[in-house]
Amino acid sequence: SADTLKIAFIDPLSGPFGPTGQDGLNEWEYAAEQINAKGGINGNQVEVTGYDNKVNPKESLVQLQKALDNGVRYIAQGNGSSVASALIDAITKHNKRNPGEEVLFLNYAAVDPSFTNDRCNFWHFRFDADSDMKMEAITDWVKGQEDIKKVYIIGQDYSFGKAVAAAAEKNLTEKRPDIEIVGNELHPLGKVKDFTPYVQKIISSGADAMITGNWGADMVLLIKAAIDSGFDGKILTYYGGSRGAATAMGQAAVGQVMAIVEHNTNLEMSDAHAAYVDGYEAKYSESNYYYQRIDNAMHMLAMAAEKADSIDPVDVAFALEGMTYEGPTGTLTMRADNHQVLQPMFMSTFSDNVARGVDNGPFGWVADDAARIEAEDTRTETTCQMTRPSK
Amino acid sequence: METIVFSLLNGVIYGLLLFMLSSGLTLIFSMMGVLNFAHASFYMLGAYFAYTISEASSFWVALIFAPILVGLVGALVEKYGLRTVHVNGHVAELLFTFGLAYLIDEVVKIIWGRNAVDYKVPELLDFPLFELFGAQYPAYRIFTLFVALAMLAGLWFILNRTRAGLIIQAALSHPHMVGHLGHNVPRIFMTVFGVGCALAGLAGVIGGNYLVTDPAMGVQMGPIVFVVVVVGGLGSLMGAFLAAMILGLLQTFAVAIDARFADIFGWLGLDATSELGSITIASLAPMIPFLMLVLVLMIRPRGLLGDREL
Amino acid sequence: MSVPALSINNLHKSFGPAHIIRGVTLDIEPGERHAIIGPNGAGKSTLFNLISGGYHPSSGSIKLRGEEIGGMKPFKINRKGLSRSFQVSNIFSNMTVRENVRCGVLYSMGYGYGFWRNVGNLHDVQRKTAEILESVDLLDKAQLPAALLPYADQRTLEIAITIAGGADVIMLDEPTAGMSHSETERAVALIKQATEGKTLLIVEHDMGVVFNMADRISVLVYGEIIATDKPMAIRGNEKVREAYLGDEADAIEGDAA
Amino acid sequence: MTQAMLSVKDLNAYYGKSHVLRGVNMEIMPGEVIALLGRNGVGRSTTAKAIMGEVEPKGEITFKGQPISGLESYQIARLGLGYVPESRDIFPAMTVRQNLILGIKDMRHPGKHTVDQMLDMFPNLRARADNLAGVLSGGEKQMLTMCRTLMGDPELIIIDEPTEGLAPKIVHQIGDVIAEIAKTGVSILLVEQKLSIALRIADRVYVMGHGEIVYSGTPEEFKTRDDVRAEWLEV
Amino acid sequence: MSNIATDTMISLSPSGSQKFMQRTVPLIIFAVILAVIPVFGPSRTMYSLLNAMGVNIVFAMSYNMLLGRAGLLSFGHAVYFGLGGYAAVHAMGAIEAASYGDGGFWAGYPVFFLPFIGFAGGALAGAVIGWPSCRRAGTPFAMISLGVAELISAAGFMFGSIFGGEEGISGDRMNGPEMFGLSLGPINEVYWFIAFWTFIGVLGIYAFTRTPLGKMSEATRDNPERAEFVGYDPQKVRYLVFIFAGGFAGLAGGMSAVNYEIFTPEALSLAPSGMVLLMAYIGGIRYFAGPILGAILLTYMQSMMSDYSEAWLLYLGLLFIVIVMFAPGGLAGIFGGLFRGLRGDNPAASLRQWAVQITGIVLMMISLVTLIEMSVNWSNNYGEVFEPFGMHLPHDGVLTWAVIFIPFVAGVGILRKALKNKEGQA
Ligand SMILES: Nc1ncnc2c1ncn2[C@@H]1O[C@H](COP(=O)(O)OP(=O)(O)OP(=O)(O)O)[C@@H](O)[C@H]1O
Ligand SMILES: Nc1ncnc2c1ncn2[C@@H]1O[C@H](COP(=O)(O)OP(=O)(O)OP(=O)(O)O)[C@@H](O)[C@H]1O
Ligand SMILES: [Mg+2]
Ligand SMILES: [Mg+2]
Repeated sequence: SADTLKIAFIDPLSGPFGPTGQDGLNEWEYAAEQINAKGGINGNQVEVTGYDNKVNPKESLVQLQKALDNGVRYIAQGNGSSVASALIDAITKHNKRNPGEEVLFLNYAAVDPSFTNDRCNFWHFRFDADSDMKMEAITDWVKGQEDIKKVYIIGQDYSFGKAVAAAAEKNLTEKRPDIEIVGNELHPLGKVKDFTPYVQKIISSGADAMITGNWGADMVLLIKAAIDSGFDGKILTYYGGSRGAATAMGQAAVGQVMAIVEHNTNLEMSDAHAAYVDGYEAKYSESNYYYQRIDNAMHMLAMAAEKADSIDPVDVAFALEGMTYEGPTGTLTMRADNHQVLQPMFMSTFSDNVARGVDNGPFGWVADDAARIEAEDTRTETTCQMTRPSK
Repeated sequence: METIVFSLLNGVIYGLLLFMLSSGLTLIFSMMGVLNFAHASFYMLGAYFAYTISEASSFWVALIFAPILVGLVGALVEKYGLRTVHVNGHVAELLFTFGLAYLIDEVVKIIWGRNAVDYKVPELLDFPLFELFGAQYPAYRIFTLFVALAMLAGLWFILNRTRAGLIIQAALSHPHMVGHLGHNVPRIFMTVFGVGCALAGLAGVIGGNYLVTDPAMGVQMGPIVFVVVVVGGLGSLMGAFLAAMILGLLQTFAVAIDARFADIFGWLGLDATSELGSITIASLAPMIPFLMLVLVLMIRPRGLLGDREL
Repeated sequence: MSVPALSINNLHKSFGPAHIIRGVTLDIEPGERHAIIGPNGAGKSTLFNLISGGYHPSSGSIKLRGEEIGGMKPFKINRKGLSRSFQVSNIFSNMTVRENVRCGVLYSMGYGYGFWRNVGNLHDVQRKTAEILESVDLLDKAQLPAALLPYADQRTLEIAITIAGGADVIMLDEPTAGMSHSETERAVALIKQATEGKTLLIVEHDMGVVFNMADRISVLVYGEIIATDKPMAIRGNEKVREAYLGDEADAIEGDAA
Repeated sequence: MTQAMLSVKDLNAYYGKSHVLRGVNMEIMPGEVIALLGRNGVGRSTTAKAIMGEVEPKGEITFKGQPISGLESYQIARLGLGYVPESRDIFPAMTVRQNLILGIKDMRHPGKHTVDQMLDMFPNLRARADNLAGVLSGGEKQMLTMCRTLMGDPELIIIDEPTEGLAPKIVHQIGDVIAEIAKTGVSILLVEQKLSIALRIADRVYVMGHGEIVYSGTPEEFKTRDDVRAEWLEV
Repeated sequence: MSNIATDTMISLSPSGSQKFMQRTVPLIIFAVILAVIPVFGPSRTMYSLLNAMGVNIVFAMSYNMLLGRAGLLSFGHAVYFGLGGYAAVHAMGAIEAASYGDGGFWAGYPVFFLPFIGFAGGALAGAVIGWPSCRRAGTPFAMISLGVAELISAAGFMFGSIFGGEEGISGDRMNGPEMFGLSLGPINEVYWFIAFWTFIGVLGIYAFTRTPLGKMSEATRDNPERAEFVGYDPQKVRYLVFIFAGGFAGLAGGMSAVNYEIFTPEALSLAPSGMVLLMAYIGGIRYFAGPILGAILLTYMQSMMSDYSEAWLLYLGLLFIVIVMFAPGGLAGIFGGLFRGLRGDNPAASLRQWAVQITGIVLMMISLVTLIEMSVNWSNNYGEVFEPFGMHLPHDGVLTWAVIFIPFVAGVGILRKALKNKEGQA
């Protein structure tokens, strides 16, 4: 009998992070709409509902209860590892305390590596690369760049910033021992107004590339200050492609700023996929197609449900383990050992010569073949020791 | 040597930027005693107005009209809002502006959208003015410097060459009496608040393209402007200026210091690998203003050059 | 000889260059009612502030029952049994009359900063409050918010708070200022009764009150005491007439008599 | 007949529900000094406040022939009406000099008095000219308030209880000063309790009782009216 | 003499029955409400909202010990909430470790009593930070609190070993000895825990207002100078009150730690400090029950209103401004006025007046909500249109602007007239 597969999207929908969350919700809804048009998941219609958590862990738990009351069995979330962590804990406890009402957590953007390592959990699946894997990808790309000799690492002073710095240091010394790390700097989160002094330090250090995990204003202000002061090396970012950044960075950043992503809209695309992307951008004119992982997640969910012939989260979770999916950018694998997806990554470059722009402006992101990092190359060792429920 | 020159130059420029941001608040706070929490929101309005105007005509038109528009908004806010709560005292006024900040932020999102807008530095000023030890100095940054100095001069005139300050201060203790002496108190209040907001708007015109114009810019700048005004001292323009410079310099110099706590307090047995020991001075630089704020209020509550306590 | 209740010795106070109190020496005996008069700006209120801890003396000593109190914080001095009223009413205007008086009572009864007792159960405090209110004739207004009291009653409340702590040295700064004749008379009677057996130091411009109430009078002019004596003698003192009472002296004294 | 400087007709005023002024009528001619006498609480201060617009007046008040009820207080002041309130209201956080400067209505057209003249008039104030007014003694504050009002060049000054809290000798001095001011052609409405000065300097007296004027006449006449004194004044 | 005094003492303080009616009965009613709620079988959502409300009630009331009672405006009260909460969550970890490990003190400590630890943590933080902050009241105090909040919340992200980094510290409440037969697993059991502590918190804060220190904190708020001349050191009064306020905030933090089983550094930051200020003020800082109302309303708005409108922050800002401007007594003041009107000499008239005013307000709200929702939909560019009650209201529709303007004009007119009538009566 046909049922509804309900996905609760728990992310910020108001406040400073509202726009980012709204983009995510749009893409989930669009993905659901597209799959429903094709008959849904295993014959069931998919329904995505947004729950505004204001990126607050406690508020997320209240929203989780709301979702549970509404009969939701799938949770999607991505903004903020603090929220993801709280949700993972809460969902684990819920599943333990309420057998038969298990809930599955589809993580589409929270990148703390611990979720798929020592804190790994059967109920959590991640469709984004974690921050260590992204660094793996960035440094793979750096490995091929002979002219990069000195690298400066700068980041926000909190767990993520520190993790990025540590991974960068470790990977660079392994892959390019000749590269000198000329600076490793942390600054408080969201407190710096003018990055010029930092940039002076970077320029004085003679760095020819800079790696940063910064996001939001910390990233944009850093990049603007760097370019204004004439820094001409590459700026390798995690979140350069995020909403609004292109407008804020402007022409000067072209060719200099790079971002590690699983997709950009100027990659070569199949007709079907191009239609999918165009359809999205036509429908949500204020928003850009960004999260390929959401489309991936929806498809993998559908495949798993069909394989298990059930939409019960426990069955779906077992089916997802080790599954492969031929996605628009190549083959994706959901690792069984830690529930982390492996997918091709791209070191995209900011460009003003693009077919599909972002932020309704002339800029966009491009990646050539050399910028492609194969899925297998992003694999990292895991310390995960998964405990699985009995089937 | 290189570091010192850099830090001096950057410190001065950052200090001037801070001064520019807080000058309007200095005016409002020292004259009316209102700690305007929405100050940074008016700064944001200035940037957005400037963006819209410069889209339609040019940056130079925006430079004149955006602050005026912000000033008008400020005057309206005073007339229809602040005035009503004035009788309930400073806390009520402060809370009013606290709520106003929420309001302006949300309205800006509705009108201009939730992304950053493309508010650019005018082409005339978009070139590196000079180069120093390999780093460029954009002309716009130097332009900023001059605008800040002009604001200082203008404010000095308002504060010292007009009696408005005296009249308002008097009205804070005995509003009726000031009326009986023949002064139109409500109009002066409205004007001062308007001018203060206009100054915030001007800072927005300049800061919006130097930094970024997006709906979060107000929240971002929020607390730092209070620090400048309070550390500088109530009623003292020079104090605010001095405080802005000191904060600017301290912060930039601190960024240049890579020493870790362990290097400094090693003799206390602090280990460089420990959490506390591995913190660098540089990483604390942005927190210096708040440390200053707390220390100054504890040790010298009237601020650096203030003529009276808060 | 008994220790003076209050003993001031060569007291000086300057504000920057302004030398306001220029060597005041004065002994007040226990149980004495002592008035201080003098021209406006002579430093009477300043002297009060010095004694009660509002200001730090520049030099000199102030002894309360032989113990030095110059420069102590007001609350410390208050706890030693010296209490003052203000020239401008200074009450807790958001509280009721009863609560105002209770604030004056609490510390003296040993409840200090207590946070483990319910004030409602402090029967001794309630009794004392009621006594004070009764003695100043404000019992029937006990539940009114202090801010709504008529002016004269506010002045009375000011006095009530001052005496509530049971201090035995009471200082009143122009307690009858702004009162009408009949109100003044009532206030004088009340002060006399409420400070029975206590040491009283009072500043007044109403010569009627001063001459009626004081055992001794000191005349303060430009920060110096030019005379301290019995009322009759002060009245006849030429210097005092010249510096303070002026030509109108006779008329005013006549009024008061 | 010359036009009255200030004319008050059937003035009523309320505090909430209590009816304080019940039809006050008075007139002040140019150059006249009028004393308004009465017991405590009969509404003399309220009359002053009603004229100055601090209490909402019901009735007709004209100043130099122009109706002023309902105007803002600063407009009334600019017409040339000065007010020294009972509460003095000096500005405590400013120096004596700044207080005086605030008395000037328009810096571009300062009046005939200068700060220096004022300080000459009261040597006590000169000594404190650059001190904060908040620390002045009670008497000094009183002097300052009067000078501040004079700085605005008023044509009529309403002075409410100027001798309150003053040393007997100064009381006399203040009387002289008021007389002095009157000689420069300024009209004065003096609200006073102390008969001695009032009768010394006034051209006419009004006696007020229960919110209305119950007697008016010259000081000489008044001195003979023991019945009025007995009924309406406490003395 | 003593005779008279004893007689009058009775006449002065309220009689026993008055005390009972005014003080005990409201508390009993409060307790009964707390106890009866589960009878209605609340959903999970309802339970988690109720739990959040309980935490916020205690938090807002502790805040009001400062703002309302002692006149101290703080922008950093969440610091004490957070530090108390962290103390509790660390203790929760210790309980877990001890019950799987070698026992010891923590093995015997029930999770149910963790709010005590929170109280101790908050009070300790208050004692340390309050010492420099409380030397001054007014604006300096407010600014110091702002500075301290910035510093501590930055430290919260920097010191991972204490604050657990961005992801905070989580715990499991189902360890250690059970109390009152509550395993604290399911949310309805947690409800009893929260209800218990909410009641204790409210009772404790109420009791505090009745102590000599509580009374003197009000006296110091109104007139610090005079307080000094009746034997009190205003700094010490403020300092002690500050410690208690910190303690009760910590208690709320402890409740929150058990309720959510996680504590993150954002709990120390400016945002929750601002939120608690809004709660207390909107509820009414001059009324004991004010913050309770504020906490209930704002918790509800925060978690539920976002389901209906993404502009809920705008509504919150508007509500706050309206309260600051027109009803400084807050919700409690409004309800109090309504109640007094009904008990006054002319309940019918005041009822009528209220009806008129409410009509005016509702009309203005219709107009404002339409304007805001229409604008939000239009500005999103997703082609969505505000469609209340089947009406189609695009930004360029005539009907839209009619729905905005007509009620607005009518509302303003009605309110003006109501205001005039009120003045006329006075
Ligand atoms: N803090 C201060 N700084 C400077 N001068 C001060 C200060 N306090 C008081 N004075 C000056 O000291 C003198 C004495 O003032 P004080 O108030 O003691 O007078 P007083 O004798 O009480 O007069 P009055 O009878 O008018 O109340 C005044 O001239 C006053 O201006
Ligand atoms: N703000 C007020 N609210 C309510 N009643 C007031 C107010 N001010 C004065 N009153 C009352 O109005 C009446 C007249 O007051 P007013 O001040 O005019 O008296 P007065 O004749 O000047 O006496 P005084 O000698 O006390 O100055 C008095 O009964 C007084 O109690
Ligand atoms: Mg005095
Ligand atoms: Mg009067």
